[in-house]
Amino acid sequence: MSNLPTAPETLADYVSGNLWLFFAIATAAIMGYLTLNALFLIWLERKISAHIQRRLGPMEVGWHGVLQTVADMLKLLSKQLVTPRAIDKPLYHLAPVVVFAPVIASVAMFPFAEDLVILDIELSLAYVFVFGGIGIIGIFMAGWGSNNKYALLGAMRSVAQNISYEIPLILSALSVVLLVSGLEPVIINDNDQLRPASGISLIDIAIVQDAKGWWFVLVQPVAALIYFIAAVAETNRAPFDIPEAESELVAGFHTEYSGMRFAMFFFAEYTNMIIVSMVATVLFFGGWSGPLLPGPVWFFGKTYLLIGGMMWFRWTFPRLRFDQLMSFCWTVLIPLSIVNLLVTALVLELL
Amino acid sequence: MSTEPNPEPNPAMAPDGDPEVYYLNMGPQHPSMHGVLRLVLKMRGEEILEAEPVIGYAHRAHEKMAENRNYLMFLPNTSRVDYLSGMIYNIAYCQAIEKIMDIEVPERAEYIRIIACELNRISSHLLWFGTFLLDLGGITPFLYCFDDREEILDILDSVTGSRLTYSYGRFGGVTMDVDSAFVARTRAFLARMRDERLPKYRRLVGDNVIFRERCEGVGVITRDVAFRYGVTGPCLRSTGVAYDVRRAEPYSIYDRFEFKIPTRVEGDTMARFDLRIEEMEESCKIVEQAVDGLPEGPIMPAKPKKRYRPPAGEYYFAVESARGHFGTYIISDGTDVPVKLKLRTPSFSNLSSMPDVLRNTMVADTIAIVGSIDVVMPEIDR
Amino acid sequence: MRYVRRVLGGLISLFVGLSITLRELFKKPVTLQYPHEKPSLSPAYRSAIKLIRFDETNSHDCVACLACQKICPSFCIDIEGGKVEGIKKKRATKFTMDFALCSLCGLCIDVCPTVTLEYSKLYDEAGYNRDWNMDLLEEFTDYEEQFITEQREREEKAAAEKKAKAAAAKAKAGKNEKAGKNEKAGKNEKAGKNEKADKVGGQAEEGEA
Amino acid sequence: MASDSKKNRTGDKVHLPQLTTASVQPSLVKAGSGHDGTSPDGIPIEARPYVTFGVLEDLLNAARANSLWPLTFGLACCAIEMMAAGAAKYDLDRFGAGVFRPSARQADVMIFAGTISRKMAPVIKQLWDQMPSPKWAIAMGGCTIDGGPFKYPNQYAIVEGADHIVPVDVYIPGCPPRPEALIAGILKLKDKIKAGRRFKG
Amino acid sequence: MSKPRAEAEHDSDEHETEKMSRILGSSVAELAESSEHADYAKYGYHHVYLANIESIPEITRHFFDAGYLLEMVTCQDRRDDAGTMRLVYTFNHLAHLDRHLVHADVAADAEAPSITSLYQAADWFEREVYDMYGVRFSGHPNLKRILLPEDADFYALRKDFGRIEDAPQES
Repeated sequence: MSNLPTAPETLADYVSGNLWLFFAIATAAIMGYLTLNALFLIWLERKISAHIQRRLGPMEVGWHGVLQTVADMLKLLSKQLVTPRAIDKPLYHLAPVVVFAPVIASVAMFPFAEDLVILDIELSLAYVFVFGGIGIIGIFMAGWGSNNKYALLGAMRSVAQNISYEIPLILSALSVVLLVSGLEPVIINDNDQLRPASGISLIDIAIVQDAKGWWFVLVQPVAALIYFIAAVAETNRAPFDIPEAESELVAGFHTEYSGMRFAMFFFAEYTNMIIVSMVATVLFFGGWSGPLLPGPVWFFGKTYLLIGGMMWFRWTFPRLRFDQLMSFCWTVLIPLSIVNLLVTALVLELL
Repeated sequence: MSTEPNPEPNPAMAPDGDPEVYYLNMGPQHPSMHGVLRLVLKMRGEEILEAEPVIGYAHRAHEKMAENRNYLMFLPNTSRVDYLSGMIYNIAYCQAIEKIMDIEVPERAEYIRIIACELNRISSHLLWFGTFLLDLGGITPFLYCFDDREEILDILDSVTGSRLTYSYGRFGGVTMDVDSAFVARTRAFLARMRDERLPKYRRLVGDNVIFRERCEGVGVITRDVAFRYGVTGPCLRSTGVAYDVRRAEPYSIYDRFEFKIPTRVEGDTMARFDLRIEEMEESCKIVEQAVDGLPEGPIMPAKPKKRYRPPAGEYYFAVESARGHFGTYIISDGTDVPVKLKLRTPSFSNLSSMPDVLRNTMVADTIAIVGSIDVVMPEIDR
Repeated sequence: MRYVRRVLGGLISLFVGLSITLRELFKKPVTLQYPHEKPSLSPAYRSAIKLIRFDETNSHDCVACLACQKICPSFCIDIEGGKVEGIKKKRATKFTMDFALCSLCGLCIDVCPTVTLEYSKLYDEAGYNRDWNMDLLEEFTDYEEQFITEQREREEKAAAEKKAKAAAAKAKAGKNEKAGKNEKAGKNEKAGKNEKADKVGGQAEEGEA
Repeated sequence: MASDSKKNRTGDKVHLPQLTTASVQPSLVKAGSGHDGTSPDGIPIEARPYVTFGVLEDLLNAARANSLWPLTFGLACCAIEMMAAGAAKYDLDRFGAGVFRPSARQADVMIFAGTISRKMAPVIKQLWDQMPSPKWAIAMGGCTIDGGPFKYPNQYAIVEGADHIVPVDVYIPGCPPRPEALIAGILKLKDKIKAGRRFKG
Repeated sequence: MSKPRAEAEHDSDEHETEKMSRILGSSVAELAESSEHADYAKYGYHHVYLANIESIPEITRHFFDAGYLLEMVTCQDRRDDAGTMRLVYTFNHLAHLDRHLVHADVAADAEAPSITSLYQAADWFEREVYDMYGVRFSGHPNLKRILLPEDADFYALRKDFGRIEDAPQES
C-alpha cells in the first residue's frame, strides 16, 4: 500500500540510521499480520456463530474449514470488479483505500510487550483515535460515490453513528488518561532517566498498570463498559450494524462494491475490531501484564477474548433502530461517561 | 434496485414539490421483503411519507388452473398457495368439497387432520418468528426456530412424505394413517415446545430490551383500520377483536376442543409477537387433546367416489389459516370442473392495509411491520 | 429513578440473552453432515414414482390403462402400450415420467388399478441438464421377453385350470363327490391372488409403520 | 460405466437420465480419461498444445468452488427449503456456501428457488446482470427447470424454466427438493467449477 | 357437516343477532332485485341477493353501518350465458356469523361503482377484478393492474382466455 500515512517526524529521533528498511519491514509485518488476522477472525466468527446456532460452520475446506476464508479471499481477488455507470468515480474508487489504510497505521503504535512496539509515540492514544476517525470519511465517500440510495442511507447513518459514539468512546478513555496522570506521578525508568508517565501514551498506560499490579478495569468498570459498547458501535457491528443493516439497506454503504473492493471493506471491519480491542486491552486490561506467560501472549489473549465477546454480542441481539441508537448514545452513554469522568476527577482530587 | 421515480399514477405517491422528498424502491429482491414483495416508498430522510406495495411478482395463475382441471387435480395446488401453512389450505380445500358433496369423513381422519393442521400452524408461526427476528437483525433465534420447525417437518414427513407442500388430504379423508410412533413423537415435541422452547424464546427475544424497543408502539393497526381493510388473523386479534374462524364458524371438529383465542388490545408489533407465541401454546393444547382423543377406525370412506361433480350452485367455505380468514368460493355447474374457484387469502387483505400503517414510520420500522404481519407472497399473488 | 430502572432492567435482559446463547455455544450441534452422513428417510417419503417389481412375476403390472396419465395434474406421465402378441394381458411399452414437472401429489398412486406404482426414495437428485424425463420401464426391459413367455405359461395354466374347472362343473352334475376337490383348487388360485394384493397392501403398510 | 451399459441396453433412450441417487463423487468425465488417444495426464493429445491448465487456474477454481456465496433471493416455496438448507440441520455454511449476500454485486451464485412469474423475469435478468463474473446459477425445483406443476398448455403467468432467462449450471428436480438435494446440487456445481475447462456435462 | 355453533367468547346473544340480521336483510332486500335465504350448512352463507349495479354503494352502506366486514369482492364471467359479468360481494359480521352474498350484473365494457370510499379493502379487490376480468370501477382512486404486469394485454380469468384447448401445439 503506497498511500500509507507518513510516519511522524519524531520517528526519525527514535530510529537512528536505517529508517526505510525498518519502515518497510514494519509495514510488511503489519500487513501480513493484519491479513492473517482478518482471515482468522472471519473464520473464528463463522465458527462461533455456527456453534451458538448449533451448527458446525465451515467444515470442508481444510481442517474444520480453517482454509475457508483463504478460499473466500482468493475468490474475491479473482472476481470481476463491477463499476456501475452513474457513480462519482474518484470517490467510488478511493473509498475502499481510505477505509482500509488508516487501520494499518494504527496497529503500529501498540505495545505488544514492554519492549515490543513499532512506533513509540508520546501521543499514541490520540493517534489511534484520529486514525479511527478517518475510516468514516471513507465510508461516506463509498455511500455518496455509489449513487445508490441504500448506500447513501447507510453512509449517512454511519457518519451520524460514528461521530456520536466517538464521544463516549473518548470520554471513557479520558477517564483512564486522567487516572494515569492524576495518580501519584509515577516515574518510569526509561533509558536510566526518570520522567512522568503520560496518560495519552499507550505504552505508559500499560506500564502503569503493570507496575501497579492491577488493571484499570477494576477501578473504572463503568468506563470499560461504556468503552466496549461504544467500540462495538464504532466498528459498525451488530447490534449497532445499522450502516450495513442487511435486512433494511441491502448491504448499506458497500451495496455497489464487488470483488476485492468489497473485500477491503470487509477487511477493514475486522481490522477495526482488533484495533478497538487492542485499545481496550491497553486501557483497561493492563496490556501485556500478566503472570507466567510472556507479554505478547497475554496481550493477544486479552485482545482476542474481547473480540470473542464482540462476536458473542453480535450473534445474540437484534439490531437497534437508528433513532434509538442515537438516543441511546446521547441520553445514556454520554451522560454516563461524563459523570464517570467527573467522579474520577473528584476522587483523584480528594485522594 | 432501480431508483427511477415512481411512474405510476397513484395520487398519494405523486411528488409534491418538496426537493427533499425522494423515492426508494424496496424489492422485489430485498432480503426482508419475504420473497418478492415490492414496496415503493416516498420518503423524506429516513421517514416514510407514503408507501405503496406492488404485488404480483409471484402470480402463478392458481385460479385459472382451477378452471382448467377437475376438482381432484387442483389438490396439489392448494398446498402451494400458502406453502407455510400448506396443510391447512390443503385440508381446507378438501373440507370445502366434502361439505358441498356431503362426503362423510371418518372420525379418525378428522382427528388426524386437526393434529396435522395445528402442527402446521405451529411450524408456520415458528418460521414467521424466525424470519421476523432476521428482519430485526437477530440471526440466532432464526436458527433455533428452524430446529423446532425441522422436528415438526419430520413428524409430518413421517405421514405425508413431504416436508413443505403436503398433498395429504383427500376428499373424504387423508392419504396415510398415523401410528404409535407418530403419536409418541408428537407428544415429545409438545412437551419440549411448551416446557423448554417457548419459555426460552420469551426470555431470549420477548424480554430483550432491544427487541421490545423495536416493537412496542410500532406499526399500530387500529381496530378501525383492521375493519376497513378486512384484516384478519393474528393481526386482527392483536387489535382486540376475538375473531377466529375456528370459533366464529366452527368447521371440522374444532368445537370439540378447549382452546382460547388469545387477543391483545395494543395492535402493535409487540402485540402481534406475543399473540403468535400464545397461539402456538394454544395450538399445542389442541394437538394434545386431539392426540388424546384419537379414535380407532378408517381414514378414508369405505367407497371413495371416483368422480367429483358438486351440484350446481355457489359455495363459500372458510377456515382459519395461520394468517387469518381463508375462504374458498366455488361456483359449480354440476360438472367435475369448477366454473370459478376464488381463493380469498388473508395476507392479501392484511397487506393492503400497509399504506395506512406504514405512513410516518422509519425505514427500520417498515421492515419490522411488514415482517410482523406475516405475509406469504404467493398466497397474495395466487 | 424510572430511567435508572429502565437502563438496569434492559441490561439484565441483555445478560439473560447472552447467557442463553453462551449455553448453546457448548451444546452439541444438531447438524447432519449430509454427504458424509445420509438422512434416514421416512417410510412415507414421496419422490418420483416408480413401478413396483412383484415377486411372483418378477416384473411390474402396468396394463397401460392411462388412469394415472389422465389424473396427473402436472401432465408429467406419458404411457404407451396395449395388447402384446401372445398374451392376454395388456402391457405398457413406454412409461416415462418427468420428475421436473411432478408435484408429488400421489393421485396417480391412488388411481392405479393394479397397484403397481409407488414412490421412489430419490432425495438428492441434481444434474447438469434440464431433462428429467425418467424411463420407468428401463429396469424391466431386459426381462420383458422372459416375462412374456412366463406370462403366457401362466395364462395357459390359468386357462387350463379354468377349463378344468368348467369341465369339473360340467361333471359336477354327474359326480358330486369330485366337486369338492375342484372347488378347493379354485379357492387356492383365488388365495394366491389375494396374497398378491395383500403383498402390495403390505408394502404400503410397511411404509406407514 | 453406468451410462455406457444404459446405452447398450435401451438403445434409443439414451437421452433419459438414469434413475440413480446423485452421489458426492463427480459424475463428470475428465477429458481423455479412459479413452483412446489421450496422454497419461488426461489431456487429449490433439488438444495438448492448446490446453494447459495452470496451477493458478486450478487454485482459483478450487477457491471459487469452495466459496459460493448465494444471492439472498427467494421466489416461492423452494425458498423455504433453501432457508432450511442454510439452517442448523443442513448447514450450507459447511461448504462455504452459507454466506447469503443481499447485494447482487457480492454474490457468486443465484439459486432460483421457486416459480418465476413473467412479471418477475425482467427483474431476475437485471439481478443476473448485476452479478460480477464468474457467476453461476442453480435451478432449484421443478418450476425453475421447466415450469413444474404450474406448467400446462396456455399458462399465461410463469416462465417455463430459468434457462429462458439466464444460463443455468445445475438443475435440481423436486417439488420442493429436500435440502439435501440443494446441497447435492451445490456439490455438483463445485465439481463443475473445479473441472474448469475440462468439464464435460 | 353442520355442527352446532360453539359458544363464542364475545357477548352477542343469538336472539339479538337474528333480529339484527333480519332488519339488515330486509333493508338490503328492498334495495335488491331479488333476495333469497340459503342453507348455511350447505352453501356457507345465509343470504344471497341479486342487485342492480347502481344500488351497490347504497347496499354497501347498509352493511358498513351495521358493522359488517367486506370479506371479498370477486367476479364471474357470465358472458356466455347472460352476456354480463357478475360481481360478487361477500359481507360477514365478525361478532356473529351472518354471511351475505350480493350479486350484481354488469356489462363487460361498462363501469361499476367503486366502494373504496367505504371499505378500503375493496381497493385491491377491485383492482384485482379489473386485472382479471377487465371490469372497470368508477371512482376508484388508483385503478391499474395489480397482479399482472402493467403492460399485459389480456384479462386472465375471462373464459375466452387461456383455455387449454386453444393452446398452440408444442412441437
